Amino acid sequence: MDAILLQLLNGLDKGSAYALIALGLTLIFGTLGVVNFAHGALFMIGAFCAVTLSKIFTLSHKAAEPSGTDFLGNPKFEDVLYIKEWFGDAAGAWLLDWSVPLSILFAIPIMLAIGFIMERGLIKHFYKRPHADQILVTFGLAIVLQEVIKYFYGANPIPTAAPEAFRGSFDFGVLLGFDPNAIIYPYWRLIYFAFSALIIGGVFAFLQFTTFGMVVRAGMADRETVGLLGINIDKRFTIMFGIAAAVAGLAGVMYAPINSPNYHMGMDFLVLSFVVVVVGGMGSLPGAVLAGFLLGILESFASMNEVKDILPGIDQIIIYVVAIIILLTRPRGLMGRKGVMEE
Amino acid sequence: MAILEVKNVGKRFGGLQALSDVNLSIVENTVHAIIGPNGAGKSTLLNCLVGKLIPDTGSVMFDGQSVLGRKPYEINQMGISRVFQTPEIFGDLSVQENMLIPCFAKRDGAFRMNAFTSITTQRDILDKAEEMLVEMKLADKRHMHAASMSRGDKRRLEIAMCLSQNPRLLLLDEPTAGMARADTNNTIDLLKQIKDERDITIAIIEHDMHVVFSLAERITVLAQGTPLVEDTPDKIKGHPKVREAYLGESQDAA
Amino acid sequence: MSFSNLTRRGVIKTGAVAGAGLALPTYLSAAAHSGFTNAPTGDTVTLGFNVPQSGPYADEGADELRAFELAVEHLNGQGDGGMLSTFSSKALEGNGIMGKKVQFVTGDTQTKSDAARASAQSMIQKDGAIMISGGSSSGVAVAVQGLCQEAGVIFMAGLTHSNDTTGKDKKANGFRHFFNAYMSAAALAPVLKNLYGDDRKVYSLTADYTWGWTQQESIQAATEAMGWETINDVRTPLAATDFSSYIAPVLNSGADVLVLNHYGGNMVNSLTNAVQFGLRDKQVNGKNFEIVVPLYSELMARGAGKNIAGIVGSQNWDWKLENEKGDRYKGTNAFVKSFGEKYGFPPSQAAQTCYAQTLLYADAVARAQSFNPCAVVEALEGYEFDGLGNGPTLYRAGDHQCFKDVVVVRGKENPENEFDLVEIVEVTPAEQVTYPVDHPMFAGGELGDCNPGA
Amino acid sequence: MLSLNKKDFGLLLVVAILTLAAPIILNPFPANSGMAQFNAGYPDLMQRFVIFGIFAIGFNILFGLTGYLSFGHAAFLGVGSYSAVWMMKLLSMNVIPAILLSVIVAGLFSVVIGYISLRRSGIYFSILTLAFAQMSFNLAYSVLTPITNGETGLQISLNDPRILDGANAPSYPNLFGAQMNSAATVEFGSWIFTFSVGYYLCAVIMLAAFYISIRVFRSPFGMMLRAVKSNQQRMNYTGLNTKPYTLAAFVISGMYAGLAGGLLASMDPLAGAERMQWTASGEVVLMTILGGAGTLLGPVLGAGFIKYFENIFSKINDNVLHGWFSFMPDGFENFLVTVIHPFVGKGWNLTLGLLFMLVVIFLPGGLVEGGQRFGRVFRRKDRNAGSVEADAAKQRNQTAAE
Repeated sequence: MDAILLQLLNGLDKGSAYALIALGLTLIFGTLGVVNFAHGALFMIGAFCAVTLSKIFTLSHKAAEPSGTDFLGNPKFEDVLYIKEWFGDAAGAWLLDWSVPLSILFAIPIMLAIGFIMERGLIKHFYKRPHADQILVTFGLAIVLQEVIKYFYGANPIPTAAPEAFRGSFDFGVLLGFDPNAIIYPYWRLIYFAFSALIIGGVFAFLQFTTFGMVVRAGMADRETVGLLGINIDKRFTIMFGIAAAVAGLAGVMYAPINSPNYHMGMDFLVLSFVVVVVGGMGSLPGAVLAGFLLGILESFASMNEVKDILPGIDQIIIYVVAIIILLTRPRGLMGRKGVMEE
Repeated sequence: MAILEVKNVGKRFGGLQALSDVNLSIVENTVHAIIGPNGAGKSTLLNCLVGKLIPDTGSVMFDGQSVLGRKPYEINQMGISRVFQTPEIFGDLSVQENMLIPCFAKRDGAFRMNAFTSITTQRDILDKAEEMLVEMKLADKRHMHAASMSRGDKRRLEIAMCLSQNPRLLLLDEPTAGMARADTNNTIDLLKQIKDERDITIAIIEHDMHVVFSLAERITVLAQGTPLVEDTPDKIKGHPKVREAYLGESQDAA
Repeated sequence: MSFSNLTRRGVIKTGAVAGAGLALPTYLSAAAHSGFTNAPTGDTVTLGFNVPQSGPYADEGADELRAFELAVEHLNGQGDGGMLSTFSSKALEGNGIMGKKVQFVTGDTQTKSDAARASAQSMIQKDGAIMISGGSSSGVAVAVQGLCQEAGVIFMAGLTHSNDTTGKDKKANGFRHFFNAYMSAAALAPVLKNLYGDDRKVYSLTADYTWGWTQQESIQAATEAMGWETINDVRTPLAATDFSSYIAPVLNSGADVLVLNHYGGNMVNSLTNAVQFGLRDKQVNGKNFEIVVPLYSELMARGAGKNIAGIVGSQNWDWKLENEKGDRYKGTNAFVKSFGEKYGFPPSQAAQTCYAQTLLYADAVARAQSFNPCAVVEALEGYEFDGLGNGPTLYRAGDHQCFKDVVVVRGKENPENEFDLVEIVEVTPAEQVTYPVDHPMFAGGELGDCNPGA
Repeated sequence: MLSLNKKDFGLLLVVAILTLAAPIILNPFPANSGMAQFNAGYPDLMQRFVIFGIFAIGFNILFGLTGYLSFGHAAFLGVGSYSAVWMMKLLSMNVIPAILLSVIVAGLFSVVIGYISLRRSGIYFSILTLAFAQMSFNLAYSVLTPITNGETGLQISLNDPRILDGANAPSYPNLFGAQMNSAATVEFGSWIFTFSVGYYLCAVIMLAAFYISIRVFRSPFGMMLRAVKSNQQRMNYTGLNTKPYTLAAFVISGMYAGLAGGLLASMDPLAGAERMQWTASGEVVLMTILGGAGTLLGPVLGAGFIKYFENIFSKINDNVLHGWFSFMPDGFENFLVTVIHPFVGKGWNLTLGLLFMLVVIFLPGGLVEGGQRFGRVFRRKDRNAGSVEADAAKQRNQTAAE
């Protein structure tokens, strides 16, 4: 029982990451009709925003340290952090510790800007091109983006820790009357879950309750009609692309402490997020969220020993098996609209 | 003799009874129009005839064989061709290729793995297609990209494609919808010519009364999913029930 | 215009030639008459360094490449000579190999066996490389080793840790300096017993592919031999990035040690996840919960950051070895010095193994006075040497595996910089990690005969 | 000739000449010159050119004609390779049974996967194929290791049974005794050309595959496939059953992939699971689109383009760069090396990505369209004599404009 609860919790957490990544992807697809293979790269860039900020915080200059020598026997120098010099030891240390949450503020303008530039500079020329061309050009862009990151940051994962206050894990089991340690879950992952819920809720509220959102939703349903009404839908679409990029970026920022970011993490998530979006139904926001959670939970259950004993290797393929079953029983995914991307 | 016999057909979509108790019989070598106000069930009925929908009740017999449960392509192979409201042609292919495809379908059936025969060796098909292109005055456009033709030409091409298969029953779904007057008249003339020159039965769903009364030999009026009355055009024109249900408003509107 | 060898090496003859038994592929070479593939003709000799340059191991590949370049420099008599001065054999004189200047070509394995073989093929067929070295995974090593065997060139494996490389997939033309999973386990077991006692319950997560399995098998055998109990072993998909669903049940399983048979990105992520779950802060069965990562790599430790603090694992070599464990490991400081002065930071174990392999190859050629692969094989088989940083080492004839001391390390609590993340706990002597050639974990393959190619 | 019209026969002839003369054409630089770095005329790479050419030609029959974008064709390539290696392990080192089996097994797999996946269209179809391929990859890498040898890949070994081979049979893949890796080297001044058995076997098979693809393109069947892409509704109401057409196209392209996989294994007896990964499937998509989907020649060009980058650009390291520019003043040399450095060697992916983008942005019809534009500059007058290739490229643009 506790094992099941634990995996359910874990699945919700995994699912929230999937849902968050898929949300941006389906947003771009639903509004602009563009299949964005560079979405994973945006997620990766988000994570590297967190890395960059912590690098900025650790900028330092060398000060001679007479006491020791370095590995070559030369006089030793110590790194002195500017941040500690400027803000004092305590405040500097605090800033350093909190660099990941602070990166959110840092990442939003960057991701919005990247989104705007991408849309205006590239994507907008591809609205009327076949999906295959969109896939190819955004895939090329994804490669370029990740290679640029690799050039500056290397291929190795870069550890990016969560604030000290959020390390360790919370014992749910005790709350529910189980033995201690039966159901524990890391604080940061709980925060990720809450953060995802917040962002997903925010995006929904934005689309549901603002005029802007209404126009965009109308544009999603029927772009031409909205255009005929004399509404400048293009401008709104640019903003939507920026928002989607920001959502992907924030998902990346918050993900950085969970797994050390590396330059190809975007590709790792790309296939998965596409499966999530398609299982949810192309262009459907609730579908993407639902599918994200569904796949997250099923993946968690599939990794249980009890399940693997019966079906060896099931955790390797569960996502794909579920995708196949859903697509065969529900032609357009869980909540897809008819006629979208069926040609 | 009736070529198409529709008996007691009913179709329900959720809470909406789209068709109920439809009886219709189309006599061979006539032009039969089905008219009715919006939402009368015309398109639903048409879709039941070509296999896109399967009626909940009743039967549809074509030339003594039931069409129910058959796929659209099987029904086409039985001899029913359909012309769509907006012309459905192969936009990416040339006009000539558009003509060749139905000819192949007629000769080779629903599927044939003839992957190693060159089209250029298929003289019978090429001749047949050429003949149709000439007949339908599309010969000079033969190398044109079909999608880049005018709407009238697309319609003409679509009808030509259907006719090349020598169907016994041609179903037309509002063939002049959205057309300019001149194009509409051209289409009427074309259909008249077809009717005169061929042994063919034509069933036409139409909104435009001008088209209906220019062509039809018999008219069925559909209202709220059920046939109101069936008669010759002259009788329909004067029929009080029809006027009440349909024509009065429509003619005013027109 | 000259047509050379056209009839000699033509198609018709091949069938008859092949009757000799082993494959006798006829690779192009300017001097086929010398009797082996890519025999160097001019005043240069070309070596092929095939390392991952794209993909997750690109940084490790870059470090290997640095070491190769350094080795080539030293062979050609440039720089400070590095380990040449400490190497027990004095056959190398700093004038290239047998007087031929050493050149090299590089390629990208992408850590995919296909791409690695394509890259190695181009080195052999196009650039005339006579030896291939490098690589950062066992899949690639085994694939390229097989290719070199067929092509008739020597393969000096880079970083490959699976038992299979010198076990069931061993090849006469292939040599491995790096240690393997069995040796890791044998070296770790006594140290773990000292550190954590002889009554422990192990839960292991194992990367679900060949290397992971051999690693797990080795560790399980070694720890059970000293009294530990393995209560569960869970296979994790290679593609997994988030290990939370595998880590979550660990604490409640009754285990008090978690063994992570992962490497590379898998290792970084699973360890990060395990520490996130707070496993290291927990007490189980009245003991501190411990995590063990059998195969350590400096680069991966860097990726895991602070999470490696206190985690025990094994290494083939560490740059602090000579300073901390003394003269036995001479060569280490010489290498660190020339590497550090050239690149500004200390070398990784991958760099050291690649450097050593290049020197060992060159030395074998010099001793054999021939580039013929069979002569090189003969020179390396059963060769005992010292002064390359690992202490006295034997290249065993039976399986072409090096036997030397294994370093057991632990993540530092407060590392000074990103190159000094681990401390040396102990060095397990070679005798303790030596196994018979026919050990069941290595059974199944045959070394075969050396293949000189053309 | 060969039941082809003049234009197609001409194309086939040109391709045949280029393919057969490839060992010379691809080695334009003397072996000892600095530019020799760009020579691609060595057996392994040439084999890859034509083998991936076959893969892409087959993929184009599905994607270029029917528009069904499969993201799982690498699975058939992998299955083909595994079958071929198993055949060589169990039966004989002769490549004929290996290649035959790889085509058959890939065909069977594609029947099953195609039958299921073709129940959906558009991106739903793509994801279904992707799911099957990823499942194959994941399983081949892990639980199916007894069959696939997992991480290390399936290789031949000395103690394989090989029941058809006698004691003296060659222990390397061969065609009735002619080993795939045997080669003749011809020196012509400082140029060195290598003619290998393996390459010529692949080249001949590629020409056959290319010829078949022309026939398919020009057949009623090929026209039906293009009709499927254009308008399925009209197909159905014209009495044509689209399912068997698309399934046939899927299976044909799957068999082409299997053939390519079998050839890969025959040239180099190893079958690794990575061959089935989604990136490998993506690669053939890129090849096809990059070259020009729906054109005859495009996929082959695309395959060559990508493989050239992968194998040639990745090998250019700083040493090589310094070698090129050594005649320049030191400062300038270093500057040039610094500028070029990020784009070659370990940065070859970056260059490839940039080129993808440039081609897609400026040449929507792929390299074939680029070639035509180039050609048009030289013969303005001849504008109407558009080849089939031009038509396909044009059609793509027009569809795009709608």
